[in-house]
Amino acid sequence: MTTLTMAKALNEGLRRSLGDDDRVMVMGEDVGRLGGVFRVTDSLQSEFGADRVIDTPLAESGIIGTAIGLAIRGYRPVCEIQFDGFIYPAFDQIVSQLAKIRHRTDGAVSVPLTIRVPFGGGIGAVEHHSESPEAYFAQTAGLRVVSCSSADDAYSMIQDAIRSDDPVLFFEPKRRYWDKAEVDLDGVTSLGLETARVLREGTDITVVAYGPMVATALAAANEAEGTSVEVIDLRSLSPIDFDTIERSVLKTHRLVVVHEASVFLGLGAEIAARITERCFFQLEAPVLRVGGYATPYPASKLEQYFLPDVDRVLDTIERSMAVE
Amino acid sequence: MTTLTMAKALNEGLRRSLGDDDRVMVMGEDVGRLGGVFRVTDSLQSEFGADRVIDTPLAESGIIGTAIGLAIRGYRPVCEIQFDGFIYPAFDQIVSQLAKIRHRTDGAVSVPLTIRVPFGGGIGAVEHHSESPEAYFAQTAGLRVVSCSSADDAYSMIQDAIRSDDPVLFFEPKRRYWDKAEVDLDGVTSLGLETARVLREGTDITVVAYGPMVATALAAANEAEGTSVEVIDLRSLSPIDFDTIERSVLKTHRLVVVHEASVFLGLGAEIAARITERCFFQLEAPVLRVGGYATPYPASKLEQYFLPDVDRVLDTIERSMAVE
Amino acid sequence: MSITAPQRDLFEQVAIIDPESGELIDDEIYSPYLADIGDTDLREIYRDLVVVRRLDAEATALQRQGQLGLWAPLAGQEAAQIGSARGLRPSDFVFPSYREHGVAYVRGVDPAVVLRMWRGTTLAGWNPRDVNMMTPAIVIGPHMLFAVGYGMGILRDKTLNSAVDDIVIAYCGDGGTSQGDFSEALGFAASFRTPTVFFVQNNQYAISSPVGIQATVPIVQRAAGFGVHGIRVDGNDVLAVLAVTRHAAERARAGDGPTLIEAVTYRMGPHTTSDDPTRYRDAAELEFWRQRDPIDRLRLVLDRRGLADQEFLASVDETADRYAAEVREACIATPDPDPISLFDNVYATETALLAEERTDFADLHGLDLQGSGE
Amino acid sequence: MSITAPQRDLFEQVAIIDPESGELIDDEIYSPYLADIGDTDLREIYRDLVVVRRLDAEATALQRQGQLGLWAPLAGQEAAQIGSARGLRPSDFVFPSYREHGVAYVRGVDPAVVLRMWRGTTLAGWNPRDVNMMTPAIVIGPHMLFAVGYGMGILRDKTLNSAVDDIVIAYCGDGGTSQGDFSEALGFAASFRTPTVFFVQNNQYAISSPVGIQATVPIVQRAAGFGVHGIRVDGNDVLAVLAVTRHAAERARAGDGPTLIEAVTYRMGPHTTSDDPTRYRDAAELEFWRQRDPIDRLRLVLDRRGLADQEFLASVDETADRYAAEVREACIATPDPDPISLFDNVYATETALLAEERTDFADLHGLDLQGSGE
Ligand SMILES: Cc1ncc(C[n+]2csc(CCOP(=O)(O)OP(=O)(O)O)c2C)c(N)n1
Ligand SMILES: Cc1ncc(C[n+]2csc(CCOP(=O)(O)OP(=O)(O)O)c2C)c(N)n1
Ligand SMILES: [Mg+2]
Ligand SMILES: [Mg+2]
Repeated sequence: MTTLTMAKALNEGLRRSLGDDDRVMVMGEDVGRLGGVFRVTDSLQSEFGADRVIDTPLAESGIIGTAIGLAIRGYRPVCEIQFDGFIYPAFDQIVSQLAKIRHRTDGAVSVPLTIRVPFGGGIGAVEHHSESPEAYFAQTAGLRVVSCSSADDAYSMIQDAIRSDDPVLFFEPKRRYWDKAEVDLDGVTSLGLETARVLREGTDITVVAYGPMVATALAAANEAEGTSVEVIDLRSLSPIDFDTIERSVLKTHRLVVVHEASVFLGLGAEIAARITERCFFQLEAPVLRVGGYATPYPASKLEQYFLPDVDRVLDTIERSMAVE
Repeated sequence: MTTLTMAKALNEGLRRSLGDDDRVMVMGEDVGRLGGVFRVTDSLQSEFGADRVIDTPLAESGIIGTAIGLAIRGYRPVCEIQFDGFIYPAFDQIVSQLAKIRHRTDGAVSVPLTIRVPFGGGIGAVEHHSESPEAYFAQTAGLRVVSCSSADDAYSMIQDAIRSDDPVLFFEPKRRYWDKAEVDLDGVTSLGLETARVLREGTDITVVAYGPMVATALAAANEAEGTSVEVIDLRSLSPIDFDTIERSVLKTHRLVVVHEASVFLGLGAEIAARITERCFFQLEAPVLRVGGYATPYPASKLEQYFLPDVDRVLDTIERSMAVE
Repeated sequence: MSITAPQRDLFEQVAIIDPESGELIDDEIYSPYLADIGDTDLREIYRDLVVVRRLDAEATALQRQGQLGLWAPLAGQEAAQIGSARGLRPSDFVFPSYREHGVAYVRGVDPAVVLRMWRGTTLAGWNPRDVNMMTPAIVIGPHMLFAVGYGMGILRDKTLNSAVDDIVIAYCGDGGTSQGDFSEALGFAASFRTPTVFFVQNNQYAISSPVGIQATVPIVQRAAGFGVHGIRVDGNDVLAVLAVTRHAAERARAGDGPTLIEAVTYRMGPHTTSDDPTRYRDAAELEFWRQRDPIDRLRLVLDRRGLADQEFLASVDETADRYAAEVREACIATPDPDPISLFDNVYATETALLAEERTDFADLHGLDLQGSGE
Repeated sequence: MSITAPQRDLFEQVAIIDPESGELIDDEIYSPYLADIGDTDLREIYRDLVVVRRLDAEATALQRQGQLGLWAPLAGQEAAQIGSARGLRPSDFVFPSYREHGVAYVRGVDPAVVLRMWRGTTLAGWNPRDVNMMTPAIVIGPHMLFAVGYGMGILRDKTLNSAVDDIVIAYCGDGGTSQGDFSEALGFAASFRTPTVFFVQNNQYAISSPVGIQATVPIVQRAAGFGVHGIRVDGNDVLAVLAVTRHAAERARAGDGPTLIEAVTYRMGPHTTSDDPTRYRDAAELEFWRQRDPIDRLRLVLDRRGLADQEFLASVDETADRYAAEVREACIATPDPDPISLFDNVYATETALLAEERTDFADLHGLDLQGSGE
């Protein structure tokens, strides 16, 4: 076991994938010599060469479009989108092409492409550097969407994503890049990409979170006095592991979903709708959601007010517990 | 009153808007001489001139981007995206720019731009011509998203959209383009853009639909034997008029939401989540959703299986009524 | 090795067949690429042109009779398609747009299979791996970039095995050149020097929009702006198209990078069977282009060489008729897809959500799930 | 009226100041655009260059001290920005990228207001209507198209009032030219012949990527590909930049359509204060460009003409220091925004959903809603 930051764990995961399978390629803006603006691809170019770790022109549609072509030729590209807010120029490539090519060709053409996206707020950035666009992709059939919440999980998840024969949107919680954990670099077991993980057992209420909000949910659970909170790390945003959530809710009878993305039409909506359908007579309170407001992501001096924090999670837990 | 198809009603609405306000401009691929592939802009170019009804190059980002520039200069452009599946190249312009410019500039710059999108399936088309991308836009703060369901409403809604100082995504149910209704071309009263409309009163269950599914919901309501179905035309997909739905549910205690878009993370999810939160103790059954499956839109010989129809709506009404 | 031709005046189109005499023009650069084209080849090319036009007409008829939902006729563009497709090797890869029925024919796609997408029994049609040709691209733009990425893959393959010399070609129309993706493709191709040929059929229209809306200078000029080699060719001269494609392919194989070919041609029919071209173009224009018919052009060559005897022409007609009849029969006999196939191939491994929906669907429709699925 | 200059060799950069002697080169086409530039103007231009460099350094210092979240230094690009901005009229409209602090300065934006976005107290900064300059574009690409649409609006205004002769300019970097939107903008501008100037500051890098990744031929060559007029200029020669911008603006005003200007310059500092340029470029390169410093270049002219006396230089320093001090003070004093302003200006009329969230928010934070909001 080694203590690593999440950024470094991802770097090691990429290194391992590049080493294990020479069809793997890394591409994006500034991923080579610079090692990426967050250094997640640090030194990969010098190790694996400029024809496997490629600095691309500044064009996101071009990055994803050429990566699809590489995949059709038999490669397994891993693309970096520099920041969440810069994925939209590639939206057509992702939702109309990447997501649909397997289905369109009746399974004849796979596009095993991983798109890494540092996402979310809390780092005091200028506009377009703090967004949570995951729901756009989670609602798109044909894509897998995942988010890691800790260094150890990040290390295996990125390798699983690259091994997947499906396209994977891999959302990295940028404000947790520098959080450390023990990582087993030789670890071979992994939870896979589709399974949610119960991180903390509890009996009174379930809190589901993913990515950057997992740490927040755990902190809130620890502070919730007199309430036993079960915390689930969703991990996979599409598909969603409803079975794990349902099992928990059948025990706790209450559910809160937390994400940075706006509540309106965020993942919490789907979780609330489906869990309510499954557990209608077992729920003692409506599923409550904590998330961003229905506004654009604000200027950084306001982000503390926009983002869910321990207080808002606690407040929502209380509101749920208060329903009789 | 005149009997018009929805396509013609929209054409008359555009004509009226162009006539009323010379800042209004119409632009898009083939909207001029051809009058649009659905003839919604028929003869507008010959009436208002090629500098107000503009055939653009084949580039959706270019269309929306230049329209934003026109709006900043003081115009009120109405853009046509030829088919639902071709809006994605403009996604960045729409979600990162159009939606956010007012907020970004603290209200100093308005972008009163209407984007018309013929959407939805049921016309036997090839791929990318039958999609329902409304949830991508409804979840984006700063945009208004509406859909008309009949010729008469279409006529006033398109004018309201063009008059709005906010950007409006205007989804036209293309398979209803040829459905006729009585339209009052001199009508001045309108319901506005934010209000849902109760189209049919009922006491046992509420069915919410919008765009192409309104006719389906009404047909199902008429066929539902022994069940009194209230049908609401949502009209505005963002914001959603939850008050009207809540009022209805407090009466019927049951709710079904119908849309062509995939159920997973579709508008039904948000409606289910929020109405359940508001009416938790009044609902006698979980909110049920009828919609497309979690697959890409299929080949046309399969679309009848993908699209909700009267039978599926009836089946869902029955399932809801069966919950005790 | 470097194969370059001086950039010609951009308004000048490469031509091989003299449209008056049917003689072959001696072009210093491009004629050598036709050195191996003998009488038999000329006849086979002619046969291809006639057959694909006949198949195209048959497809239009099938659409009119309700057997297809839609059809995008290629009439007028036969030379551009047959000429370019014949300039490739089977191991090269093709990214078509939606109108490249002629290219598909040369690649060996069964014409009846081409119709399936237009009939609506499948989203695509054929297995791209079988013919090294992707299924049609309906959204205009993205696939131009696929061809660059595919070319990057070829280059990487070449670093592992120097014998690899595949190339890749992508097709789009004059309208398609306005999309940002088209320009990004030129830029990426230049930066990575990929073995990519961009083949633009400038058929003068994007639905109703004349090419002047897309470009105020010849489209081929776009190439030089990105440092890509550009060639403008008479798209109705099948031999010229064949020669320039071979030239571009040879450059690509040699490591000299991408080429943009603008083939100047004309769409004789409607944009699709849903279109009414009389709303935006007139009879005189149509007549102008009818005089430049690509089949007549090659026929001049055959006539001049005495290759177009009755026997040959009858055999061509016979082939065309036979194919058309076969296609008609196969099209009408195409079975509707199995409803439950809706759920197939969305993911490599089916998700729980899809499995649940598949089961619900089977219940609703009273289907037996045994034996279905992936 | 038609104002055209013959297209020059594309590798040749328009230059006015002889970098050895400080003499002004007599350029047949461009010198006339400087006919009105007298000694006072030269001194004022020099003052601008020094002031914006000083302000830039102050902003970097403020960032290092935690007063700004981030800063994108313009050092090295002063001539490109001051020269181009001075080539415009107040009624012309500007679409900047995120590094155009020098342009903002010339437009009359209070430098302390420029810092607010970087401090994070606002998403943008100033009211674009006050200065006819949009706030910074963070996403690279889209705003190039705004400038074309804005130009379409000018053309339509002109049909209503022939006296209208505004033009519009859009700025981006060398990296920005790779985006599809950049190319679409050139295409739309050519098709609609809009009065748009595209001003590309080729500062050799997009973060760590040297310009060779974006373009294998001079960026200015992109213009001709789309039928747009192109000019390459020494971006460190403020007089040359001023002249070519005036020329492009005059063409646009006269109805001769769009121009792409490539100003060849160099980013002397990091991409932003978060960047570490030592990872991707070396001291020799930096030294090469230091020899081409844009301020030194103009100083040669002043020296030669005896305009750079001690008194003048002291007054310039005094202006720069005073501005810097003012900016520092104003920056540190910038109040944090009112938390509830989060909900302002999302829509022209607030929606029920936002009103509800606003109320919940006020409850949660114990705020009084009276007097807040729209
Ligand atoms: C992104 C996108 N926008 C719009 C369309 C609708 N559309 C289909 S074909 C066409 C015209 C294409 O013209 P061109 O590229 O010249 O090809 P051609 O049809 O002439 O072969 C348009 C606008 C589309 N398929 N994709
Ligand atoms: C669409 C988009 N992708 C990525 C980025 C991240 N980014 C910010 S600046 C930059 C480099 C820009 O280089 P260039 O256009 O040359 O301008 P310069 O910074 O050199 O002035 C990148 C990649 C962005 N802002 N927008
Ligand atoms: Mg065309
Ligand atoms: Mg740069």
